[in-house]
Amino acid sequence: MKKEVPIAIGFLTAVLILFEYFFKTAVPAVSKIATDATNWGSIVSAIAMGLAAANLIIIHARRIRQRHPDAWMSWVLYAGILVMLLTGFAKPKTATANIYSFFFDGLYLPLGTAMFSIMVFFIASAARRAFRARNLDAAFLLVPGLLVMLGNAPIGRLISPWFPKASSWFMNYANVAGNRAIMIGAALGMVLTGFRVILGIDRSYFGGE
Amino acid sequence: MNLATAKVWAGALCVFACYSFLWKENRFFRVFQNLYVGLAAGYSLVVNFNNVRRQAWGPLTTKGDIWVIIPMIFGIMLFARLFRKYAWIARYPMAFLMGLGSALSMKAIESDFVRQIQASLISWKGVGLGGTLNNLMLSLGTALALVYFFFTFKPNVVSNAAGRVGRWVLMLCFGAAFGSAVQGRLSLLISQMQFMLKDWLHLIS
Amino acid sequence: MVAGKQTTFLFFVLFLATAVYYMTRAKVGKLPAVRRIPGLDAIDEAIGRATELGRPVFYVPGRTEINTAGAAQNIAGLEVLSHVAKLTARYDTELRVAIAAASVYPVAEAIVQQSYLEEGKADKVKPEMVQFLSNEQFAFAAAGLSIMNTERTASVIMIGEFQAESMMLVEGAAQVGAVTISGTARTAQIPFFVAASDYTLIGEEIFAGGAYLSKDPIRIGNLAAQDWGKLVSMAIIIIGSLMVTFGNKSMINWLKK
Amino acid sequence: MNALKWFGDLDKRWLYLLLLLVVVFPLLRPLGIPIDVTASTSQFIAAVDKLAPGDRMLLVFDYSIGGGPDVDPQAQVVLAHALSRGVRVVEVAFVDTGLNYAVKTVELWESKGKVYGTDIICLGYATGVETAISAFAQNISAVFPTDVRGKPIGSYPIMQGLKTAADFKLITEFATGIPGPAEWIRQVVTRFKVPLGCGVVAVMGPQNVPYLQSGQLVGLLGGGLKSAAEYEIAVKMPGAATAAMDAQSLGHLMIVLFVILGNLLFLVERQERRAAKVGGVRA
Repeated sequence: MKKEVPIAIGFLTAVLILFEYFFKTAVPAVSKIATDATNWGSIVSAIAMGLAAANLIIIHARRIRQRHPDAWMSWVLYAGILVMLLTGFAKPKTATANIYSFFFDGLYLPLGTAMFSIMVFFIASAARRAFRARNLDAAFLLVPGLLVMLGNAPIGRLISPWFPKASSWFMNYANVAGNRAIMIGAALGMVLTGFRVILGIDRSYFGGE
Repeated sequence: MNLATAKVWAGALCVFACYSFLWKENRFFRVFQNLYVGLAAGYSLVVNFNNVRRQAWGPLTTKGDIWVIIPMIFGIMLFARLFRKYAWIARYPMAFLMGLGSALSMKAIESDFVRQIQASLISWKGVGLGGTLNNLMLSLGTALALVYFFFTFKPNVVSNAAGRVGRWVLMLCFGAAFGSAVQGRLSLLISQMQFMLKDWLHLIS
Repeated sequence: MVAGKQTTFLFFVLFLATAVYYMTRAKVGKLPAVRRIPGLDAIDEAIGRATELGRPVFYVPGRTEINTAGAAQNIAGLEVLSHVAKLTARYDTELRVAIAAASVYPVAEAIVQQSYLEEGKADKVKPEMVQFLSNEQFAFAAAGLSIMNTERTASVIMIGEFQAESMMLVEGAAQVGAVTISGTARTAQIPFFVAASDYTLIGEEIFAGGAYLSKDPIRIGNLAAQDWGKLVSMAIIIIGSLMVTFGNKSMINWLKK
Repeated sequence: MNALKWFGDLDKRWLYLLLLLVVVFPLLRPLGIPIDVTASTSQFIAAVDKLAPGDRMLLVFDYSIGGGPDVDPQAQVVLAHALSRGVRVVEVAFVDTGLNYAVKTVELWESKGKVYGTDIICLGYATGVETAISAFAQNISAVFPTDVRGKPIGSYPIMQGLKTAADFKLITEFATGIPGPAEWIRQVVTRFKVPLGCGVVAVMGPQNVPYLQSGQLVGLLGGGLKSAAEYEIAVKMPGAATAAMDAQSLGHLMIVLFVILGNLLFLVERQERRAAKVGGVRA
């Protein structure tokens, strides 16, 4: 019971989704059930967020209890959660909504864009360290990389009109060919990985007895 | 200080906190990192709570759709993972999610397999020599790059050579993609600097 | 049958049938030899390094939810995790699994627990081993960077579906001097992995991970089926293109059916 | 030689600082490097130009916080262009954070004299990604019974006679990930035959070129901020994206320079290693 029933649940869910995908015109009623099942998936994973948050809270409680040197920062984290929970359900144009808007627009959004924008510095340091023509393979990576970088900035055309052309060739041909091969191979991998899970061959996620 | 100004100053502070990481991992960064994780978790709890209310609680109470009780119970069963003795209860919803995800992934057989093969079937007689080479790149290039991914076939002279050329195609592809990504990542830095110079320091208009 | 999906369905069935054929063959011990995959060989080495240095292994099994189309990639990452967790259990090495999707959290936690149980170290499992960091992309990346820096991670392994945060994590790992092994089937992110990590699993290679590491006959049988799939697609591309070159579009029309 | 070695040993923080300065300088003192309008951008502009005053266009904000800065300038200039031609615009979002941008945009144009509900409207955000897009395309009022301000959408003049996606003369979608062009083509273009133009972050540009070639897209702004700059130049509405282009050019040059210097250094080191080996054998 502890093993067979879960496997059966997974198997039936997958068969339902795939059957709908291939045969929905033959059995139209199946579409509604499959859509429902997909929606159930989002409901379950929405509730899973509660479990994930519980893990976050537990980990930080342990940090505080173990008197980790950064334990006080865990209180900052708790405060972040609390502020959003207390103000997140506020009606628009109230004082609470203004507090929410300060934390959301003033801190949450800028932290996202600022973190994302430091990525280009990582690219710059990787450019010096890792982008080297050590062998023929690496040279094949390097040359289009440089041409595309030059071709994609307005200054590239100023140096030579040939750069934007080279850039678009690499983007439209070499890039597409490589991408397609990866997609075709990966699709095969996805189908077989899914197949193993559905058949219950891979059940390492059961955890324990 | 009004709300809008306060937001701009808070935003600038966030930029300093994140950029300080580039100098060295430090406590200033870590404080904001913890705040960010907290805000994100809180925000996500609010969003997901609203989702459950709209997708499950709403239909259950207003439309009498009793079926949505099942995913709600499944969701609650996941919490059994917190207690080692009852952890097995969480297997049922996990199996459901894994089955659902596996099936959705398997649909890639159409979009990423059949349709991609179909798109690679193009005439090798392109317009002029250039066109022919381009089209050869698109179809033969894809075919050769696939050789790189063979795992179990016994290698021979032909497959080794083909695999080598296939690897080059992949490398060209990665180089081009890396180059174009530089463009996008740089734009993000530029808009961040536009925010700092314009909204915060009022140096440009 | 839905119009436009007939050929797809045919491929689907043939493909699964090939897989079943090789799985049954594998059960009676007829196993194909698998070529070396350096990125996967490096995993044992990476864990050995962490053990010697007495520092943790940092593992990320992708960033998307398990109930989406990215699931297979995450499952591939989780299969490798079960191997990694067995090794860290065996050598008593610290493990940090960073999770970004709420629905992946219970699965990853179960896998780690199972692996430690199999190695007879069930009592060594700690809550810190599997941590949900954040489902917000860059909060996750920032928290990951913090863990790598404060715990001086020795090895970083990232296999699954990744988005823009990939570059940040691998470069952050390089900065703390960690050995990095990365892999994804998401084509837009592979170039960053290739450029910035020590070993990269490209596309389909991540799906070979579970078979390669566990040496489980059934999974190795699956790899042979995958190879046939690729061979068939190559044949169709070459023959079909030749047909199109001579003005015959029947192959394209057949694929569209 | 020594200069190269110096560069190789240089603390990476100096590289960061250099890159930062190279980006900030042209923002303060523009250089005016000319910007060329590429064919795919012109195609997009032509699609908007085809609209007659009074026609309705759908503008979709499918972008996340992180990638937003790369596509938002595109959406802003397309909207400004459409409104300047008297086109009426309906805004929606299928990514939660996209709604933020949509609401702010509406407020901006209201302050510039456009009438909410007549010239422009924002319906809100719908969860469910592809399934939501599909439902929206079939029956707009089923997904959005009310607009973002809570009133029934039937009460607004701009919504009169709008039932399905087919009632729009043009759909423009701006995306940083999923949903993106692929989802909109699958759910809307194939079924309703509405012209679709898409703007995406630079990373996604290449993978969407095939859709433009096959005619499933009528226009593609595939280069992030650079496409926005081209658009601004072409319709003579220079804005933030145009101002950013000099910084973009110099930034690219800087990174290219790092790569080239890194490689020269590598060559020199290899030469030296070889020389050392030969010397060792002789001794």
